[in-house]
Amino acid sequence: METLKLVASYLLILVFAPPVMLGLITKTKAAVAGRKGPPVLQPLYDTLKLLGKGAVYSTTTTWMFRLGPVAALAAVLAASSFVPLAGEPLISFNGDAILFAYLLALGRFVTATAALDTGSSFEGMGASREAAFSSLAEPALILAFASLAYRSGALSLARMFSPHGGPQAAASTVLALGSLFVVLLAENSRIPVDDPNTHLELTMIHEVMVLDHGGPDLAFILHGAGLRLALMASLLVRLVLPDWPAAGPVGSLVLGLAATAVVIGLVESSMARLRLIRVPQLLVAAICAATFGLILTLR
Amino acid sequence: MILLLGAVLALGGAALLSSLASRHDRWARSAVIAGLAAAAIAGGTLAWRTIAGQRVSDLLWSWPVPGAAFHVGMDSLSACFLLLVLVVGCCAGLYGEGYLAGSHGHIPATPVRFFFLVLLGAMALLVAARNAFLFMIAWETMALAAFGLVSCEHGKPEVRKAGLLYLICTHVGSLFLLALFALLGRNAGSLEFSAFAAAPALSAAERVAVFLLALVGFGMKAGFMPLHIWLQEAHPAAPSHASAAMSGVMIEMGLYGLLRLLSLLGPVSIEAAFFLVALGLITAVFGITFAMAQRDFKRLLAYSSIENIGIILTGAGLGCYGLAKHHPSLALLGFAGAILHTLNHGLFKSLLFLSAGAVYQAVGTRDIEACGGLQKRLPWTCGLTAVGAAAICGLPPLNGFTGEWLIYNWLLRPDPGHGMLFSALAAAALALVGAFAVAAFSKYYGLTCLGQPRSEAARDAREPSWIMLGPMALLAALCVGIGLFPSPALHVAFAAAGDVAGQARPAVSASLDEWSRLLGAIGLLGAGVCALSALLWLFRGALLRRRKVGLGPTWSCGFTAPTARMQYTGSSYPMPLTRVFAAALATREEIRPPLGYWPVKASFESRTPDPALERWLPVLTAKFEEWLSAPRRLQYGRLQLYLLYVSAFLVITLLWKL
Amino acid sequence: MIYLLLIGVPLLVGLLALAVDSDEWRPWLLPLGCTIHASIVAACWRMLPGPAMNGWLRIDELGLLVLSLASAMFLVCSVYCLEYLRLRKERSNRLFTACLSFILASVSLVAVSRHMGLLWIGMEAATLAAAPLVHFNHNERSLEATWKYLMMGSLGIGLALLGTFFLALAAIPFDGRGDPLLLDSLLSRAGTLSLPWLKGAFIFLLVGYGTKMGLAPLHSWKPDAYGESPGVAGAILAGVITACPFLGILRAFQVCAAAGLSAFAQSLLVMMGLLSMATAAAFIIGQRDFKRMLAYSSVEHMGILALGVGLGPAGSFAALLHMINNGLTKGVLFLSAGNIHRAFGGKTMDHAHGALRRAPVSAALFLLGFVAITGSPPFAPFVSEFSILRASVDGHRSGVALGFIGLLAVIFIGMAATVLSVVYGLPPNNDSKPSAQGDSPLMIAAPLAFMGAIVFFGLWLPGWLTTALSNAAKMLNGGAS
Amino acid sequence: MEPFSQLLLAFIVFLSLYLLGSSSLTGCIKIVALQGMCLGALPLTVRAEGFRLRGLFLAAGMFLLKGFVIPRVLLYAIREVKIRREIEPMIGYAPSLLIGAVLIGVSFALAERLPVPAGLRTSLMIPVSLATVMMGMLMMISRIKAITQVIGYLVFENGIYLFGLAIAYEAPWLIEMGVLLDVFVAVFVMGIIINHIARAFDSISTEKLTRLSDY
Repeated sequence: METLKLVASYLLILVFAPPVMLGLITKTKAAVAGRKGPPVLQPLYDTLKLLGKGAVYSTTTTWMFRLGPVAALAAVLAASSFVPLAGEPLISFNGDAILFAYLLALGRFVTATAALDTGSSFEGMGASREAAFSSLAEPALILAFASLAYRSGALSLARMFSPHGGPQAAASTVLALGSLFVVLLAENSRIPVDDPNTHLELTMIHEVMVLDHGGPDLAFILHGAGLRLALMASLLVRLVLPDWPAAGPVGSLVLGLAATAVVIGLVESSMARLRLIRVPQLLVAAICAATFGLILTLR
Repeated sequence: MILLLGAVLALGGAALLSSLASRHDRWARSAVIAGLAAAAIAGGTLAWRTIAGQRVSDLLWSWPVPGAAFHVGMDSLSACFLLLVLVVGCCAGLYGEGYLAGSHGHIPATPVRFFFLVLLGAMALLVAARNAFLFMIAWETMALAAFGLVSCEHGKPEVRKAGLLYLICTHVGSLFLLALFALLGRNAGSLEFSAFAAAPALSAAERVAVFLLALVGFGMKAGFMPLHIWLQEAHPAAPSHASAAMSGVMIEMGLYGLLRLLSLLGPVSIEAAFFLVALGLITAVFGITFAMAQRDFKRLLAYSSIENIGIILTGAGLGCYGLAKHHPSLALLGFAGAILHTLNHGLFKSLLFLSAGAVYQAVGTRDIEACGGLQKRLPWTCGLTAVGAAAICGLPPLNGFTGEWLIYNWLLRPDPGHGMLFSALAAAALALVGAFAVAAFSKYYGLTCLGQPRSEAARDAREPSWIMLGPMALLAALCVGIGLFPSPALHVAFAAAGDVAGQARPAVSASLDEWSRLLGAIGLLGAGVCALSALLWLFRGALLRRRKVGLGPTWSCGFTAPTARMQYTGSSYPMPLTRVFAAALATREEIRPPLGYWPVKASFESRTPDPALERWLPVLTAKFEEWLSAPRRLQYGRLQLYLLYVSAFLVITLLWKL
Repeated sequence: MIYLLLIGVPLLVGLLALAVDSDEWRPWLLPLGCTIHASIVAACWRMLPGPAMNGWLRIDELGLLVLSLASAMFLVCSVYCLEYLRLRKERSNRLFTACLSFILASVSLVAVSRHMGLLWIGMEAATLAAAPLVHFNHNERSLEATWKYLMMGSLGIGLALLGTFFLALAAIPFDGRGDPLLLDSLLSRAGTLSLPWLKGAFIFLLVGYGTKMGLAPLHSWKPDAYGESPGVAGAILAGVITACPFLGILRAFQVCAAAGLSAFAQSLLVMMGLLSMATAAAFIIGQRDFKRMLAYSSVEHMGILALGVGLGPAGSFAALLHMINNGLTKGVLFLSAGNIHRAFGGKTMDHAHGALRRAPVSAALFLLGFVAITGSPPFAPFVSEFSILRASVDGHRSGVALGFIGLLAVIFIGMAATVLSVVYGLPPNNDSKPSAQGDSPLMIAAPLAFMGAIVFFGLWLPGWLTTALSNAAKMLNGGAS
Repeated sequence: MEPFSQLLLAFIVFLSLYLLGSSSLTGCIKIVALQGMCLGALPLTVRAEGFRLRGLFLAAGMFLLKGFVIPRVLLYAIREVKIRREIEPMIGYAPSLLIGAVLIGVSFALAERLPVPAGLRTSLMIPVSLATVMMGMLMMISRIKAITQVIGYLVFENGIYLFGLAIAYEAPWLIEMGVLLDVFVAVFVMGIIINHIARAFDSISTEKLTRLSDY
């Protein structure tokens, strides 16, 4: 029964958290700008609509193009099983954090190659940038993981991302949190690294890779991207917010996710996208912050 | 041990037979295949038995050469590398037959067959050698055979240059090894490995000397930065199946040497272990950064070999740290990670070289910019390339992940103690390497196989024969297989690591069980990802069944006439990263920008030369040559001067010594 | 009797060669004489003959090694000569053939003599007899080479004579038993020898015979003489004629060691050995002429021999082995280099490249010979060079070991650049047809035979050879003779 | 006899010095001949025991060979190639003389370190022979003409011979004959070569013989 409940809440979060979070971000931005904005569930409607549509494939493309969205989504779904979405994860073992990072990398790899499969310079550009920026985000992620792993004494996400250490560990937590937040923004193509709302800008990263995908493929991609955001956000949430007894583990997570979405929306409303050549600097700063946090942890 | 002799003799005999039958291609081919099969069966049986825990007694024949004895033995470490030699060697050898046939006489078949088999035989003997003299003979035979392979197309100047460079490097490395064994021999009073192990402890200075000599001697072969200079030149020069054997197995022999030495001499100091880890990471970051910037895809693969060697060295260094700290489980984990990655690298790198060879033969160039769109023409080759590329990036459902995961686990183990910051930074460096590998190999695979053909040759490319595809498919299957069911490979790696760390079987199997369980779970998850993908694929198929599925040109937000020339290129793809590392890469660019209102011609060309070879080495050698050429004027041609030398030498010696 | 045969047979053959009038049949005398000589040497291996001529002639293991090397190399080279001289019809081979025989005779004399004066006479005879070989091509370059060879050789031989006199003076006052220059008497009363004179004698003999042997800085005639003489003469010069003065130095060393001067002699030998290697390294780097390169390689290996002897008993064993290995390998190299030279009509990298296509077998042999001489297993020089390295490491001479390794590496780089450029690539004018001038059967059979020998010795040192070598090494370092 | 032998030795050194400063080819040959004759006379004087029949033979043979035969060969050679004067040597005459003087000093210094062998009447023998050897070498080094180098070699050989006399009693005649024979053959062969050089290069100057070099 417990297991059933776990799986059910998992499934619910997997299906609803991504679109809701994206919707909340848009809503926050609209609110800050003084507009009404689309409904919070709009991304879900989009996804459902896309699933029902047909598709157009370029004659240049091969099976790789078709494999991309599918495998990317599968990888993120698999990665989600280590994240304690429902109070505890589906699977947890020492070293699953690494697997988590590499599953996300798998998603990137297939998306990038699928983009290259179109033979368009536009999509090639996106793939190139994605590969570059995520390369710099990766060390920051691992460093943050390291500091959490040392602190918690385990290399599994479930145990790393739980509040502990007390006030004296606050500084290192904040630093890890900060660097992870930058990684989150970079990996999920949010402002200030990328602007998900613009299309046809020469500065885009993620959006431009998926230009040629349509129909169910695009739905998979959008959901996968949203899920990635949700997973990383939920890790952050687990790190700072203790379980709120009144809401239960799932409830507190959902609340936390909503809060994160609002924060992201606020960030996006308050700053402009960086120039592309500044992005590596931001990521290197995240690496430095993570290192510093690590030093504090080890002290 | 007779089985090992049988394998070596089968390979050697096949080498001889194939060159004797050089006039009759079919006979030569049968000789090669028969030799490979016999060696695989004999050696495989032996390796399997050894790993399974059976004791195989050594073979010791006296040998009437000073210091020498024909002493071969087999332990798990040897067996593990023997297995690698045989698997990769047989696949590459089989593929080679197709490759030679497909080269239409551009590659001289007889020497390639001969040297290839000799290379395999020498490596099989090398891993079993238990006497320094025998070891050196096998080592040098291996090196020379590889030299023969590298320079078989010696009509081309760049091949000659690569051959010369390789020969020099390998010989210098061998000289260091000779000094190493001489030093060990002095201490032990014999050149037997067992005597090295039983010898009294070395003095501190001797230990440093041994460490440095071994590092340079074996590192030259393995390609530790900056001793790698020959690697990226020699691999493109050799025929592809030879590159596969060289990159997949031969350079690993350098690591075998280091591991064997560790197993004999025991732990190194903590500082040395740190140094090894640091060197490994530097090598890895260096290798992959340069791999990313290459245009020649075989050079790219060669640089990626440097990267992987770096990862393996990192693992070995971590093992050393464990040994030095008397922490057996850590030692075991580090070495097992290194060895597992060695095995994996052997498989996916040879797969990639073989598929690169097929592409090269189909397109006729190694330039990434001239490929593209091959997946439609060479579906099998490119599909297998995709597997290899994903595996080499260390992506989960494939084998590349397993070894790296062990190393990550070592580095991020929650074990407070000093050096943790170093460990974490090492893990971050490893992550950087992994991410760069994704960039490099999405470039390699994406730009050669996907998109539109960039040249006529790429448009007309043909799939190679089954004899080439078969071995590639086998290697790919092994990559996937190890990724999904890592336990057997992990078993091999732990058994070998136990030999290196000097631990008994029970202790090893306790560790093994723990990691095997975890990696088994990862394998299952990998299978889960595959199953999930398949489900989603079916789901999409079901969704689209009732809908209109159109075909058309690439849309790309409305590009009306996309041409092949507009695609992203091998230079532009990694540019966001190469720009970040511009100072280190020193890519040479030649830009002719479009000028005027009606620009006619514009061009952009970039080349990333190896810094050690083309920037640092010349500085050293120029000084050295200047210094060396000074005495050359002494041979001025005048007899009187010569007589003066004799007289002056005589008088000086008399005044000095009498 | 056996000594008479050893010296007399080649002498007789030489005289016969002078007498025979047919250029076509004369060369056949060589293999004939050499075969007889070789069989006599083989008989010596079976049982060492006793002393003769009041102990002036006696062959010991040391001499036997030199003699066997000479005999074997002559036997193989004489076969090569058959074909070679047939190709050089434009020139009378009378002097060439006769002088080859005379060299064998004088080398045999050197090897069997127990008297330092007699040894010196043999050496002088060998020097003179080799001059026509160097001059065989009869052009300006060979003339210059011969002139330099003769002047340097004469100077060296003169100094060696002076050294011999010093040796005799070291033995004064003499009690009248036998002859003061008789090795056995020198050794038996080594304790009473006058040390300053003995030191002087060693220096003079080292410089004198060292000039003949080609140790730096006394080597300067070598590149010219080896470069300009025919390949087969180069093989004889580098393989055999260098072994004789080496034997002379070894005899002097033997006396020094017996008299307790081994440290003095060893220091000189080590110094000269390393100096020779360093010189060779400087000249091999960037050498464009492959025959001159071989000459410098010979300088290097003479240095290795000296170094080995300077490193004590283990080193001496290795040095003696290396003497044989070097001789045989130089046989491969010079003979195949001669073939390549002929196939291209030039001996620099500018003329000769792509030899693997023009003269495949010779080029392959040249390449293998290069690999062998630079000390790669499984060839014989590896065994000896490794043993010398071990001797230096065992003796805690880390400086020497480092120098040895470093110089070997530099020399390898230099040689590799030249050899690979000659062997590989495309022939001039893209004319890839194999040339008949290069690979003719007998002319590749000879270097092949040498190759076989060095592979054999690289993998298998027969017991009799090891015994002889270790006896000789023991003898050198003060053991009983 | 001792003062007489001392005198002869001093004269021999003087002749060597004279050679170093001489520029006339025929003059040089004559001086070498004279030096050879002095050497021939020397065996009759050095030994305390007086001379024996063997010494007489040796002296006569030496006298003939070094005093007459070899100079004849050389004279014949220069007549064939029509050369009279030495061209400017590598080292000038005055510096050669100075170096010669230094070399004499060096030889005496070296001889100091060597004990005088028993049975030798005069201690001058060793330094003088060393000095002659060195001056012969100096001449070979400093001169350019092939023929003068041969003359230098003869001086060198004379020095060695002088040395040989010191042990003439102990070493049997075989050695001495060997020495003579070798000098003879060496000069003979060199004469042939000189002829070849003259034919090939139109001059016997070794200036042209510098093509084989590595620089």
